[in-house]
Amino acid sequence: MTAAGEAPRIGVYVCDCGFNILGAIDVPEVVRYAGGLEGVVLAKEYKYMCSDPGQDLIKKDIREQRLNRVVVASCTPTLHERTFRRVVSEAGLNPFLFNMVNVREGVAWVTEDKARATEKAKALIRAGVRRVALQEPLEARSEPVNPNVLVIGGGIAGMHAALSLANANSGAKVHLVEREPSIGGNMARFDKTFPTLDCASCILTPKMTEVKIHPNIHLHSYAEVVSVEGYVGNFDVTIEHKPRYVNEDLCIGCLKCVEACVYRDARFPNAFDLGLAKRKPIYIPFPQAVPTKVLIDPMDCLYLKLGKCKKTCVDACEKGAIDFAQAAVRAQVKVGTIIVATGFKPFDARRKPQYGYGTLPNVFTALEMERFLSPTGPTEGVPSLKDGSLPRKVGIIHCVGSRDRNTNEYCSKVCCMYSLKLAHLIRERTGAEVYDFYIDMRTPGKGYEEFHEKLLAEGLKVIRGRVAEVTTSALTREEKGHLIIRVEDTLAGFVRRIPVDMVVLSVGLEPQSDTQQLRRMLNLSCGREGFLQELHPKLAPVSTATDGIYIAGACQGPKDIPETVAQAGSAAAEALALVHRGTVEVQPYTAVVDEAVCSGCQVCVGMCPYDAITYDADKGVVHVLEVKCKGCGVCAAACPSSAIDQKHFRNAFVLAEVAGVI
Amino acid sequence: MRLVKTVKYEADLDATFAERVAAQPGGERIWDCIQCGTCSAICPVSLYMDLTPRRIVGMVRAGFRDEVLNAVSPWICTSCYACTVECPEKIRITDIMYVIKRMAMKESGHHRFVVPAIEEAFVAMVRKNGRLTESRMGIKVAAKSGLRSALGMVPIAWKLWRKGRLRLLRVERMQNPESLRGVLAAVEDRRPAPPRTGSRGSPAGVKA
Amino acid sequence: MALAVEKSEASTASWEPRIVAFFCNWCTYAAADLAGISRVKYSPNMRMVRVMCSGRIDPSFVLEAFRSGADGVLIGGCNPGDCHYKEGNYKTMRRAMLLSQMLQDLGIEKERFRLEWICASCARELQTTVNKMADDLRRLGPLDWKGV
Amino acid sequence: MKDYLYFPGCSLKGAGSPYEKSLLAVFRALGISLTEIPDWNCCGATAYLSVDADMGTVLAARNLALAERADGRDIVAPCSGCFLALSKAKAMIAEYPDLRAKVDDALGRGGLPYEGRVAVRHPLEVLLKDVGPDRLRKSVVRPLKDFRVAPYYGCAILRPYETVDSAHVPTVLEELTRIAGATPVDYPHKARCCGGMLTTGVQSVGLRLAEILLDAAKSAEADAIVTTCPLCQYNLEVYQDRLCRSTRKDLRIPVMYFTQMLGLAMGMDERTLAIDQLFRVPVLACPAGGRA
Amino acid sequence: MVAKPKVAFYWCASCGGCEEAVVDLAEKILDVVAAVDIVFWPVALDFKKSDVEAMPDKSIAVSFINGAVRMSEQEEMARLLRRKSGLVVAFGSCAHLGGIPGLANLTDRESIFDWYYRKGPSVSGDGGAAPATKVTVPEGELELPEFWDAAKALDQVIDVDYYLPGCPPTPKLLAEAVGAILSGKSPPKGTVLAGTRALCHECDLNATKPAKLLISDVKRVTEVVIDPKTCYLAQGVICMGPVTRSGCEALCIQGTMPCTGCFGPLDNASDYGGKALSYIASIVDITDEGEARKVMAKVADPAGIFYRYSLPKSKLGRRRARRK
Repeated sequence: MTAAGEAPRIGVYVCDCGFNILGAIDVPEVVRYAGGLEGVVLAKEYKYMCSDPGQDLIKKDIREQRLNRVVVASCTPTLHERTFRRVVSEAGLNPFLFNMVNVREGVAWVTEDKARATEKAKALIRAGVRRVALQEPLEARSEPVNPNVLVIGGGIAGMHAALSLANANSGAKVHLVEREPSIGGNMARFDKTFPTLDCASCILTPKMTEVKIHPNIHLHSYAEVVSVEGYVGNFDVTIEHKPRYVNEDLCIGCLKCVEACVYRDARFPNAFDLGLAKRKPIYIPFPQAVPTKVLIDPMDCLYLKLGKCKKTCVDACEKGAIDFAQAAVRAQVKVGTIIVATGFKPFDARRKPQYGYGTLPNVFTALEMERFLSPTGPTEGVPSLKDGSLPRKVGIIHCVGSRDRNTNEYCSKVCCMYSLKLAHLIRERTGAEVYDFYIDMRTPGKGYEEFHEKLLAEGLKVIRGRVAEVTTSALTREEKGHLIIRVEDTLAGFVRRIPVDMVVLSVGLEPQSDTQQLRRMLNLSCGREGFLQELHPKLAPVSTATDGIYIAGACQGPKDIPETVAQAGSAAAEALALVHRGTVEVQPYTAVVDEAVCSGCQVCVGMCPYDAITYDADKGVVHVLEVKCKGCGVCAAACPSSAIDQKHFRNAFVLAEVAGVI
Repeated sequence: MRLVKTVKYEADLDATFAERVAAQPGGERIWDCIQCGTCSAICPVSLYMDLTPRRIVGMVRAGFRDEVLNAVSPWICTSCYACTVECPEKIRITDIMYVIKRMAMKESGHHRFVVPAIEEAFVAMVRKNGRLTESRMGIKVAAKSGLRSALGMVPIAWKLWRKGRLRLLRVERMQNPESLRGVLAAVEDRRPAPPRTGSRGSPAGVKA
Repeated sequence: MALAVEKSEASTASWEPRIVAFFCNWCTYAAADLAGISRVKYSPNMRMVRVMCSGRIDPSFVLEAFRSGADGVLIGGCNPGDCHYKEGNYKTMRRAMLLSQMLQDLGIEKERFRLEWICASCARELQTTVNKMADDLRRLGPLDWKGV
Repeated sequence: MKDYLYFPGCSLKGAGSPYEKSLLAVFRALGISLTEIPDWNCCGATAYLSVDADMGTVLAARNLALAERADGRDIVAPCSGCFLALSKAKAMIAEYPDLRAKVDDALGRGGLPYEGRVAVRHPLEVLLKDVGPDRLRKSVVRPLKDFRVAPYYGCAILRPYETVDSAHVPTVLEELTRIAGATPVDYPHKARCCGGMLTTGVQSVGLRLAEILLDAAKSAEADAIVTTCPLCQYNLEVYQDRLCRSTRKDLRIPVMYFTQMLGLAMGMDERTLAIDQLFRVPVLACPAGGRA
Repeated sequence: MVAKPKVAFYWCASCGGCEEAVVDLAEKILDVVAAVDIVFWPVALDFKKSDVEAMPDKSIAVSFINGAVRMSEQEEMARLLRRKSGLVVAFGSCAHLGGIPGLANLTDRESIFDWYYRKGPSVSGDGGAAPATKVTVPEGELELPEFWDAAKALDQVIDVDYYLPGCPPTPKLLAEAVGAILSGKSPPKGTVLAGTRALCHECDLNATKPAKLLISDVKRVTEVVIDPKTCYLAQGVICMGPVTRSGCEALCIQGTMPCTGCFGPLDNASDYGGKALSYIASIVDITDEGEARKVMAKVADPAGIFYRYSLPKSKLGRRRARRK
């Protein structure tokens, strides 16, 4: 007998999933077997259970065969549980009288031997049937969704997502948090973008200003998210604004203060230029910075460091914006959804000492080269050697820190294309002869291969071979005084030593170094490479395991700009969908107390991380506050007298399943 | 000029070769090779090789048994392990070179080379005494590497002897080499005697 | 009852260990999905039971599994610090420590009961864990619990 | 002070004898006792791996097993070749069960169980990790002032295992040099193969590699090359005259062992350190230094 | 005169404490004796097995059987009394759950014999003489009851109507039980004649628990001076109160001894030890693995502590039989 009272009439549906399941499991045999299980009135096989005909099949049977329980054996519940719950409820059955058995990801795709796969499938279905027989009707709770959205990261991904959200005028306010003093991210460092070679800042700067002025966007620059509590629909976010020592509301970015600084000349490495250019203690990161507000680096500023300085900057500022007393301030915002767009970190070339970065002169990373090539960069667009002269031969080494089990196994995807771009620009600006050393030239993408061919036509020297080392030890006269690149020209089948003046290391893309903290704060998971993990590589590429949190751009994996922007758009759409619906369904897997048995020992009270359990001293029993309960079931496991149980995961259900799988 | 047909028909190749190499300790990862050439480029002696290490791995995978087993490259490998350390796929190329050397000794009739002969002399001496006596080894090498270079060694040997670093009369030996021979015999017993085609009667002493 | 029949059915031919696995919905179960998506094959001896959090697992579940014929029990939870419900996995960790000791006192080898932290992207780790456990159990042989 | 088992290997009984003499002298002075493994046998070297890998591994394993039976203390293996052969055998046996089976079977015959308990250590490691820089510094009584040293690592102690130091940016020899009061010079290829493996068989190639190295060390204006491996020492030292003739370059430079360098700094005399057994005796700027 | 209902008491593998409990009824025992007529009580009255066999089936109203079932003789008597009685009450922890003798299930017959008749320090001579079911002596062959491999609770050998928990059951519960049964107002079969909630519910110290019952260390009674005024758990002392059936009115706790669990599990709880283990491990609030391991290790002999009275009735029942 079931909880609902009447004897169970269970329908079992086994999905072929085309050939996915059918190929690995003897489905007809499984169906035959399922048909004979206790309480099962019918068992059927179908090509695609998730298809409309498949769904109708279930509905029809529920109505005509008076099924009161349904089991679907197909893919993983994370994929289609929602679908089938909707199906059964459309047929008038409580959605929680349905149980999904995972025979695709759980069996078909992970088992070599068909016979054993079939046996395993039987066991899982047996368990599923026993479980469903006990399951009881439940009502899913729904909770309101706060329309505001938090976007973490002000690079191209974050900006695009923020703008798409803001332009929807859905009443949603977007909180865009950027930890650097200016938004723009890495793209702001680029001179040109491949394959069209259009100027990065020309397409980026307007976007940056739009973000700044948009009424629906609240920009938190030079700020970091320090904590996120709550769950889909209502997150409580704490943002910490780092002190600029300049009042953002007053500063108009006239830069008089910068000129006035007691330091006559700039002498401190500018982070935006990767330390290649210098700045004063009071500065803006770069001319087009947004917000166009100056800031003071407390480590460099005489007054903030030593407490004594003429403070010429203060006098120079008519607005009186400079405020040495400024301290970090924390702001609380409430949002319903979050978009993570924290981008990537370039691979640290020092980890490949054989390429001499940091030890040999004139060995640079690609990002440094981007700055050299930028008109606003340290060399105003013309890369030069340490001694100021122009390079005559430049070698660009691909796959530095990529496709390498000693560093990162994966392909960083964008390096081939940006290397070609750099090659083009270096030739254009310096007239140097450029060599590209590659393992495989990977240029998939609209107009990419054409770009590759354009470069070949321009006379770029491409050598298929991974460089073993860059050395200064000359074996011939012409090698003396040069950087010698040691490589096998794998197409010619000979080892070659190629002397160059300058080496550019096409470093790969890595997860931001603080991805792990971020992941913990937001309850996300990371792939083995350390990038944030999407819910499903194909069907949910911007969703995460945590409802209401979406990812966009290079924080999910190496990506070029077009892809990043596309992803940012879709993340924004996902968030808007939730905002538009206005409510979220919360699984009713909450804890329940049998007050007749509870002894009020209060063990459970200490278990609950959400303080959802309270002790009622007069009755001497505990109560569960459903709204607070997130349904982990820890209390049920701990309850010494088994007075607490978890809805949909009752002890009896789990034990039935256990007995079933064995 | 005479043209030779360079095509390789499947029949010319040994389909099982790659598997056999991969089955040896250190050979497993040949399948991971991306033919990047790092091994060749870092190799201190690849400049003298007939087949670069990369090509060797590629040819092993493709089943070019004869070409690989007759290549000089494995014999000039100095076991410096640079390739193994640098390989982005963590392929143990040095170990693969050893695998090839062993196969070459057993399977390819003709060593065109002195090194294998030296190796075998070494092994023989250790089998006998359990240790190596450099002076004796030197003499054997000289014998195998031809008169010219043998003569070249004389002044060096003389100087070593004067410096007390070459003791012609003393033979390094374990107290009881039998204990070792027993152990080595055990290894022999454990396997079916392999066909040692050629390697015994191989004409050694040809210079590179 | 029905169970008996099914069991004998399952245990035809050569003996294969039965592993009951309790997986946390957020990490190890996700890892299993990933294994599926990336076609990472592992021993079919392991059968998953999904729970929302490894902290839901009552040690009695494990005892019940052994009593009713499991040769091994595997618990998969989130890495320390990664629990979807803040601290559920720590409770699991402590319960497992005590339970493992108690099981050994009751003559059940520690290889038969394992707690592993397997994150959502650890398909490979899942594979090795499951295969290793299956091998260990084959070595140990059936538990064939007799009771009193 | 920690005591160790000692695996001299064949070279240290031959042309490498200065290495053994200086090593033992220095260790004695530092109060470290080295007990030679009873009736050790050849480590198998590289030759065995080319002829018969199983036997090579068993040869090495026998020494490890003997060490376990002796008392399981760490083995000090000064010869780079032996150091690698022993380390490699240990690693391979651990990695490959069937190799392990072969070893167990073979050694089992001699009633010699192998467990893989003992650690294989290189004296450099022992000096810098176990004894420690501080104690070494204290032991230095005659800093080798103005003595410019080209540290040469060779291959085996860095590759493939990197247990002694990083394969790409090794620093231990430099550290030891500084401790001895001398100045390490920087030059390329300090961890690149010296060709020693080849000078016996393919002399042309072997000598070319030696030449490149000597050239690099000379142009770095080093007074001596300090090495850790008998084969490297031999290869870099004994062919110098011949190379000078063939290349018409001055490639003459003393090639000594790190133990000799340290010994000098510790105030030991050249006989004890067998420096007089080198082809070229390093000229020390400091008093009581060597003769040309 | 009307025949008084017949009552029997029997003693299987136990310490005799339960018999004491009957005596502890003090003057109340007179009422009992007045109300019933004790037809079988080996510890007090001289009856023989044959007398019981002679009785007609079901002629005994209630048999109170205490002790675990360890030997063939005990099973024989239990079956006999079952046949002769209308109701059988498993009297005390041992009959209810296996009790202390049930801890023998942490080992097996072989090991026990081996120690006590061969290896044990008190064994003199060549040892080797282990109990046998048949012994031949000059006078002829003697038969001894067989010692089983495992101890069992009463309901693992015969059908039991009621359980009277406790080590021993309190006189109060006994009196109530007898009263209830004789008055005919008998509860449903299988009822455990004690509380329905855990002990905390009737423990005065429950009020002294902190807001969150979390501890950083577990202590043994011998390690601390227990403050009798605050919940022992809150003091880090392992107390089985939360997991144990109430009914004893927290006697031990009043005697500043933590509850050891003689009343056994609650009706819903599937396994006493599992539950006890779970809640203790849960409230130890340590997240560092190393630290946690240390503290958990202080729970020496978990099986012994958590199954002190209930091993035979636990899910696993006994230590795994050694495979031959």
